[in-house]
Amino acid sequence: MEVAFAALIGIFFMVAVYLMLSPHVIRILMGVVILGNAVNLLIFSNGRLTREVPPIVPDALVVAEPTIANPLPQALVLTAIVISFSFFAFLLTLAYRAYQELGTDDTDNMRIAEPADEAAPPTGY
Amino acid sequence: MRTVIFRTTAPYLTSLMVLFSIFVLLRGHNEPGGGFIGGLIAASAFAIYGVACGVPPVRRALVFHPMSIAGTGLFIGAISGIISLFEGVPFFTGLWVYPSIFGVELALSTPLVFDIGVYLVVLGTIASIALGLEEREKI
Amino acid sequence: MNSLFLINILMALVWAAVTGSFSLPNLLFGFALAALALSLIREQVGTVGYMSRAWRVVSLFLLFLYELVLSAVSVAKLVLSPKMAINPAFVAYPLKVDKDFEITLLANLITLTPGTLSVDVSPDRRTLYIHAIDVTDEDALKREIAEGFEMKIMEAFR
Amino acid sequence: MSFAETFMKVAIDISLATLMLAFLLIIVRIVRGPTLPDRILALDMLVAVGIGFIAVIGIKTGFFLYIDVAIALGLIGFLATVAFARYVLSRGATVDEAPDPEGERNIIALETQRTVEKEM
Amino acid sequence: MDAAIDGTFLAILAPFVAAALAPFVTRIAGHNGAWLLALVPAGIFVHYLGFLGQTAGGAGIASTWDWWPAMGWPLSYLLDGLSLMFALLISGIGTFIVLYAGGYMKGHPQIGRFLSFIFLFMGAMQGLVVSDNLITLFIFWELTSITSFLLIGFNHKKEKSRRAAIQALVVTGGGGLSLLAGVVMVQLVAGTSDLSTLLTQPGLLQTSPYYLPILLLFLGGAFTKSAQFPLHFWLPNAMEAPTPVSAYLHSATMVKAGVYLLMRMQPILGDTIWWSTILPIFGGVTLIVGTLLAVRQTDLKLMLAYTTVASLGLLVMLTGTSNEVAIKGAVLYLFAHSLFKGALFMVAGVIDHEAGTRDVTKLGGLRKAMPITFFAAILAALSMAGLPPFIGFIAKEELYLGIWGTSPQFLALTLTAVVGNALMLVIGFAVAFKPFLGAKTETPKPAHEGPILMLAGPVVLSICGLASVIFLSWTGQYLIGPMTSSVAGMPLEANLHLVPAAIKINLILSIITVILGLVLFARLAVLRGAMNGILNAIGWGPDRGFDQFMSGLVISAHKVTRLLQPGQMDIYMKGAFIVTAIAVLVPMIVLDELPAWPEMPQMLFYEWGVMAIAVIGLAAVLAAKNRLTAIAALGIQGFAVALLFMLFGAPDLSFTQFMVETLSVVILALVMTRLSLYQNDHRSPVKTVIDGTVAFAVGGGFFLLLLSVTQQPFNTALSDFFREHSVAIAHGRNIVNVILVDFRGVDTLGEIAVVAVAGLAILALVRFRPKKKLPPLTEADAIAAQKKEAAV
Amino acid sequence: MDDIILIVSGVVMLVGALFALVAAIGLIRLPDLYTRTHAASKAGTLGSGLMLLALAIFSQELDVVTRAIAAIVFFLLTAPISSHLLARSAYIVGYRPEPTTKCDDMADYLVDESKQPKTLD
Amino acid sequence: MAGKPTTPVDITGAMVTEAPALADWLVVAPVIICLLGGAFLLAQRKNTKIQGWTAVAILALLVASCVGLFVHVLNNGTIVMTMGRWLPPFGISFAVDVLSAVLALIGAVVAFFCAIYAVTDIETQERRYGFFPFLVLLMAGVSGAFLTGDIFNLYVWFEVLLIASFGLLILGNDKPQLDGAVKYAFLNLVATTLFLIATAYLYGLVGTLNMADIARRVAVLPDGAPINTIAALYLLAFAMKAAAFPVFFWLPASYHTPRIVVSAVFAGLLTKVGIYAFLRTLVLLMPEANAMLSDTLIWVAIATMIVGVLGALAQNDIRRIMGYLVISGIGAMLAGAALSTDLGLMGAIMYAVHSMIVMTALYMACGLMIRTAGTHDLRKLGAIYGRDPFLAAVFLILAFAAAGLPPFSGFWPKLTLVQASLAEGQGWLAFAILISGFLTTIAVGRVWAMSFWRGGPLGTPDGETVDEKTQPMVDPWDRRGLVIPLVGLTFMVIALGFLPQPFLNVAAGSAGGLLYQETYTDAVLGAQAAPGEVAPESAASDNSNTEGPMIDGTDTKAQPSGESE
Ligand code: NA
Ligand code: NA
Repeated sequence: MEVAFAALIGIFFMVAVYLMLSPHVIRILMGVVILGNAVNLLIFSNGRLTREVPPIVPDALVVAEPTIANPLPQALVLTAIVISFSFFAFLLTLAYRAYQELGTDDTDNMRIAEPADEAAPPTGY
Repeated sequence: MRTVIFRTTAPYLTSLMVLFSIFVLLRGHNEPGGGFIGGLIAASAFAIYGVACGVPPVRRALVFHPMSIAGTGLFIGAISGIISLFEGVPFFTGLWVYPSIFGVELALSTPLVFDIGVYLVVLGTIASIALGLEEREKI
Repeated sequence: MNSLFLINILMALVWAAVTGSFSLPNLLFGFALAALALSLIREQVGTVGYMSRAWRVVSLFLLFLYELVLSAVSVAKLVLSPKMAINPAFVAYPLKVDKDFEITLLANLITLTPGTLSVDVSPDRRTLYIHAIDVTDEDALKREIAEGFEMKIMEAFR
Repeated sequence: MSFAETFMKVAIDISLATLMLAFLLIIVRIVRGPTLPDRILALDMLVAVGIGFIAVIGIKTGFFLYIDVAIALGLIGFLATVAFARYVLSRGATVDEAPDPEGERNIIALETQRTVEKEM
Repeated sequence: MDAAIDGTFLAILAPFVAAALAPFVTRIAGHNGAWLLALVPAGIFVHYLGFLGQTAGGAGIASTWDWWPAMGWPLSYLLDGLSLMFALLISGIGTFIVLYAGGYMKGHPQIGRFLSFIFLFMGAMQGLVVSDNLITLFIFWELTSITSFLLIGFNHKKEKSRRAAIQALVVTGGGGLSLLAGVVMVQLVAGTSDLSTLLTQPGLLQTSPYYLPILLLFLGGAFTKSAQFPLHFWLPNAMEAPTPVSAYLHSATMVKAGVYLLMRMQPILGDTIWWSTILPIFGGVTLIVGTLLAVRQTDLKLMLAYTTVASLGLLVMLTGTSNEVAIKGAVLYLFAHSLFKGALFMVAGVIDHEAGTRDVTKLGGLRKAMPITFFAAILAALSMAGLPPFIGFIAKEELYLGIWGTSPQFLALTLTAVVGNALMLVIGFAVAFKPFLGAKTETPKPAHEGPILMLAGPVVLSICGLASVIFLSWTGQYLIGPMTSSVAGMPLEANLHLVPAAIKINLILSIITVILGLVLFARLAVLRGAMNGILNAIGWGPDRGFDQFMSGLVISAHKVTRLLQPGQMDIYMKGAFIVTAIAVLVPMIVLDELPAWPEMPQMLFYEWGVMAIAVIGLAAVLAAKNRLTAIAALGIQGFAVALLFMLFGAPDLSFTQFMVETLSVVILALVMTRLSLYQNDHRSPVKTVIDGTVAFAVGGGFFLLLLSVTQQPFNTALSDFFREHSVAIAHGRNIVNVILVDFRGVDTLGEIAVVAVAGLAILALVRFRPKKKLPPLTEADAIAAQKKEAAV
Repeated sequence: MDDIILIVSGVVMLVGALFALVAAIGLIRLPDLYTRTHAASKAGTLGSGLMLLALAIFSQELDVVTRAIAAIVFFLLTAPISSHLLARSAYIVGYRPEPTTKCDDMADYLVDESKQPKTLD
Repeated sequence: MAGKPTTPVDITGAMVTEAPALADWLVVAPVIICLLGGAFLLAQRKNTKIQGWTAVAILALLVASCVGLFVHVLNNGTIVMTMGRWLPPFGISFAVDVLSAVLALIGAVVAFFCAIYAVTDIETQERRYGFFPFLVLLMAGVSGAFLTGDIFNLYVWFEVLLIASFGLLILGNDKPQLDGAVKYAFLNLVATTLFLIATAYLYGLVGTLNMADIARRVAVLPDGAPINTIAALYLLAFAMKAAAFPVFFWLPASYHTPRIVVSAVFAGLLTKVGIYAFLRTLVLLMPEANAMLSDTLIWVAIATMIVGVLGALAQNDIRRIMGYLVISGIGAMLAGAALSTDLGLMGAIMYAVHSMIVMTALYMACGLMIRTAGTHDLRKLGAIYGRDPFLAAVFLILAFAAAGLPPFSGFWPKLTLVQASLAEGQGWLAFAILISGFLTTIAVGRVWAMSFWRGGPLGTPDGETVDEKTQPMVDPWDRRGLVIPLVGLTFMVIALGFLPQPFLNVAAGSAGGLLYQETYTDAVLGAQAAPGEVAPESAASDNSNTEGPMIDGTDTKAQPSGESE
């Protein structure tokens, strides 16, 4: 199963990176979302995969069967999901505000902080 | 979006969702759920309320500014970890008490308090974002 | 206030159902939570006085379900028929009911009944705009609604 | 294995296959559009079928806790559709969809947008 | 070595204390505060005088003061003939410089700051010469560069001053770094950086395989500081500084730090083929170039400055011979030079101060107006010219003796020395006689004698040049002899005689020098014209090269920076991901960490189906013709991921993923309401291929790495622990939630902090109103506003 | 008894899945947004509702049943609202139905809309 | 909800049974103080009047707790507290050695002075939209990152400080800010995501997240386990966080855009956390992989130093000059880290401490310069020497310190790094360190000469100064509020220059802590072997590693986790 997941994750990363290489902020943001999913799947797979059995201890037991899915990566992914969601929300708002203020969503045209025609500093003393 | 149909239904949907969110929060320790998902559901509830009835009713419903709710949640979350200081155990040690109310034993614990903090943070933050974006639009 | 209390109790029951425990403490807790949840939306529910006849809601709901099944089956027939001959139309239905709640209910019922879909209510609340998927006689449709759901709603809530 | 159990197993597999097919068709609609509301409708459908899928998996595995996921999905799906509808309203039918030849015929004058803006 | 504080440490600290006090003293006492402040260097001078007896035998006194045990860097000093001579020069000349500065800067609003800098320098220079530890020496070395920077740029509103200051800082600072590397290498090779220890191990460094780099690094420091050709140019430019600075730093003391360093290292680095080749060549060339360039000048200070360059060249040349007699000559010359050059600079300053110009062509006949100055000038010039009975003469005698016949190239060295000294005579006479003799010329200011503060220095120093000859045996025994011993690294005596016992080659060379000098002096105008012609023909010099270096540095830095930081984010992203691909693929391939060929996965049909949905979603995102399609497609892949989580036993994840993914898509769409965007992701075919390749490499790398990792055995200790204790101790059946709120609750605590902060940041983004940019409020605005108010 | 439960829930599940498929087919085959909405809101809702019901029956656990019912109720409440909101928005901003649709009654819908005073809150 | 347990449970196999000493709470105190304080400020967001001084008070408390922690660590060696009482490696351990303690302390001090500066510099609207909560929560992230002993928890703290930095960066919503923020945010997101990816793989390989446990398990990995690849990923992630060549883009793109005090905070803290994480992860946890990568890293360090300072020479905006100087300094730290010898690590750590202080102070000084001259453009600056000689002196000290000139704080790390590189025969590295110092001298000397000495904007005739009346007024009270923190930091710069011995000793202790892995692992996990693995060779020789470059009192005792004195 890990192989299939690895391939799927590879595709996720590929698409994410390709989108993030776009100069358009909205595409980059989509890349960020996919990147987040890729990473979540990556963490999940690194804890090794188990089919179907959730890491919840049944009422009858005190110690869960060893067949349960590995709970730790799930907790890590949960944390990561929440964090990446917060970041996504921020980035999206940032892109929106940048678009409003700078009049573009094309990062190639965002040249206020680093102007394209910046002169060399004075060479005198 | 404030059609008669939606406006009439939305408050009930909202309160049902808030109820469900608290349910998800409280039993997260034993079944899927917890503070984060609960908070998200609650925030979604208020988002629906806001879309249907406008922002001001949501603000009035929440009483406090959503970011203050989030701040309080964070405060509660951190406090739940420090309680263990007074028990002489390390930070964030889960402490449980079982008070009996009306003859029924309740399990109260610092993890639960912490999860409530998580709930409030998520609720406050998402609500703040949604309301902020919503209000911005009108300006 | 009366109706709110009822709703509150209803919601406490829902809570008990959802949590799967009808013990007294859980009911009380559910009641408290429902009160809290209701207090959040106090502005909107303050004016609603129709929920006092809660049981009618349940009976209407059953009707609702029944119509839904019929409706789904008719959609299925339509979609699976090879030719799929349809005559869609927008219909402006003049409303007799004028209370928000009644309008809402009617609109939702219409959506879930065969072939019709509520699109909007005019801002003066006198017209319900309906999309019908296969209509040959608009007046017949209007009559059907007027004598069917609308009548039943008026019976139930007046 | 009793007949009922065998029946259940087969029913589950058929259901899953049916749902997969449904997913596929819905995705086709999402991708093809042609209009934004069509896509939104299809996403709404995707959620609905997803709820069914979760229920079937719940039956297959015997883990009924998945029903909570289904409920949450229902809630959030509703929110999504509401939000998208709102988006459609505030955004209007823009040239965004022009590249889809099929969509063009559905796009009429943009004057209506003014109406929309007033309503917002 | 003892560890207690003694008087020398107080002497080292004293100038720094004086630096702190100087502004207060001058605020109270004005320029006459210099009298009080001069007591500090005078006291230091007296303190060092007391050591003369102890070092006379060639002995060195070393001491360490751990002034704040376990906190401060311990101070240690080494007093021997060499350091003592320098310490005496620094404090002695320093005394008169302080007085002189008091007169020179009279009425200047920043006289206190000026004196403060002078004292800072004095402290640094003194510390440099008495330091026993090479690192301490280096610290003081750099401190002299810094104070020199401040002093040269003292007239900071002039661009020339600023340029000269930066130039000095760049050249000497750069040399300092070379020295630092040298010091560290010595430390590594010898295991110590204490001179007192190093000096007991002669031969250790010379035989080390690292000798040549060490030597070159030390020379880098010494040659820049002591202005050896072709790095000499900063020194004449430093004449932009007020004259007390020129007299003190740039003739008598700081520029000799390089010579000091060479002399100090002579026993441990000297007497090798490299040493005695490089030093004489650089020194000799510097001597000739310096004097020739001096001839060209008409500015008194510049003339002196170039001869200083020349003299430093001479000293380096002599030190490079590693020959005791030549070293003795060098020591004598160093001593003499400090006296006469200090005096002459001060004379030049007095003339400038009182007559308003330093241009030698505009000066003449001042002897009546400034008799005392004239007297001091003559004494100093005669010493400089190497005429008896001045110390300059003695020095010249010794150095000719030292050069002649002591090395294979002695003829070249001798010729160099003779020509150089002759030209030095020319300049000395030009400075000392031209302004005073002849007809009185009109000067910008009506010239009169300078104040006593300014005259004390030149008079005393020039008289010293004579007195040291009068007490020649004392001079030899207590000053020259010990210092020569230190430099040569062996006990030597200096028997000096004014009247040579026999007519030797050196006397003949001296006579030739004087005659040649006098001839050239008579032809000075011609000589000057010729030099001007030659230099104009060359057109380029290291000084202009410095400007080219600086502007070239800035311009090329600008170009490099523009190349590496082009301002476009897609390039930054591409860079980041290319490096990512390299970071994953290269080690995996090079270090053989690739996975084994995997087995075919065993998956159920609907699992494949859900994966296929994910892939279709991704493909749809990429293929989307417009962004709305892309966003909808984004929903598909998120949905599929949530289903995958569900299928593989992660209901909580599935739960959260559904909610978060839906919310993401919703917010994305909502925010897009406000953006009317272009639709297509246009990339040129080339860019598509490049981006695609990068994306493929990154994705492929992560795929391979995941395979490789999952093919390794897995440690389940943590998961087993959670499984076992979740219910029993943590009272929770949902192990994931127990991990989140208990086992790893701190993660979640941080996570909610992230959520809350993100919320606030978004609020700030949405709500914060950018200020209208107002021009800053100025005093003029305020006055205007006040007037307005008054009018109302 | 268990067998009956199994068969009943299996059948309900199958029917639900088929309704979901029908809805999806409708989504593909029907000509415009408004007609597709019919398919989604009716067959789709019923389909997922039935599958949840199947789960409820299959589980035989009270809390699962009550939750399943709660979920079904919620879907039934929300499905008409979402289709109403979507269809309304689409119509208002100008997504027109397929050409054969009769729109006579809608002639003054939008005009009315703009003339009406706001009736919000 | 699970009911009350009916039978008592034996917790000895799962939990620490001894109570932690009260002093051990200092390990988490910095994080708790910042989180509680940040939460309070967040809840009181609109009460803008109290925000400033409350934040100062919170950060003063933070400084106090960090001082306490530092002293505690110096006296008692590595201090460990595992959260939730769980036995390490199962809970999240905070493990504080000298390195962590000293960086946390300096970070706290820097933030404290920045808060004082901000009280004057930050206006009401910025306060309302969360400057002080951002700052305090940033410190929660920074402190957490320095103190935690768990790799995933480190990631979480990284994110905390990153999101807080986003908040600080955009506060103001000016055009350049938003432009800079877009680049900063996306590129930093990539960096932290790489960190998370590397951590995911590492977890997949060793199955644990506790750093000490990781160290033990990495040491016994079978051949073919892709640890070097993972190390390379970590290297890249931290190089990006630290703004090393060739992935420093985000820093020059953004550091000049926010409020100056924000730049000051960033310059002091952000990149250094990257360096710290690099040291902690690569040097301590995977020394062998680090050795494999060291040749690459040396060239990265050289390029970073040189490119950084060239960038500084190429700018007109003094804030951007400072940004590039930060990068150049990162190169120096990487140089030490690449060598990974006693001396090299000492140099890197000292440089980090020095750079935290001096770069923050330089940005503060730039803020004052901008207020005084009304511009940040090198072509328009001038004549500040006459108007504010004190500022001139302070700036010069800081500038020379940044260039590594004695007798200021920058000299000792530079000396140590030169010693370290020459001792390893890395002549080119030493050369690059010295050249970058040389070029830095030129860069800062030019800035000083032009902004302070020159009589006015470029082209002002010799001897003239601009009319002071046309220059902006700096309110004397404002100036006081801004100068006090600046002086505080400058005093530290001078003190570290003159009193290097403790500086050297602490750096030696920190370096020793990184080089002697067992000291750390034993302190966290106790001296027993990693579960299921062979016993580490040094299990018996807990106290034997004092021959390292450690100062008195820092040789750590093998300390079973959570055990009190
Ligand atoms: Na993520
Ligand atoms: Na969480």
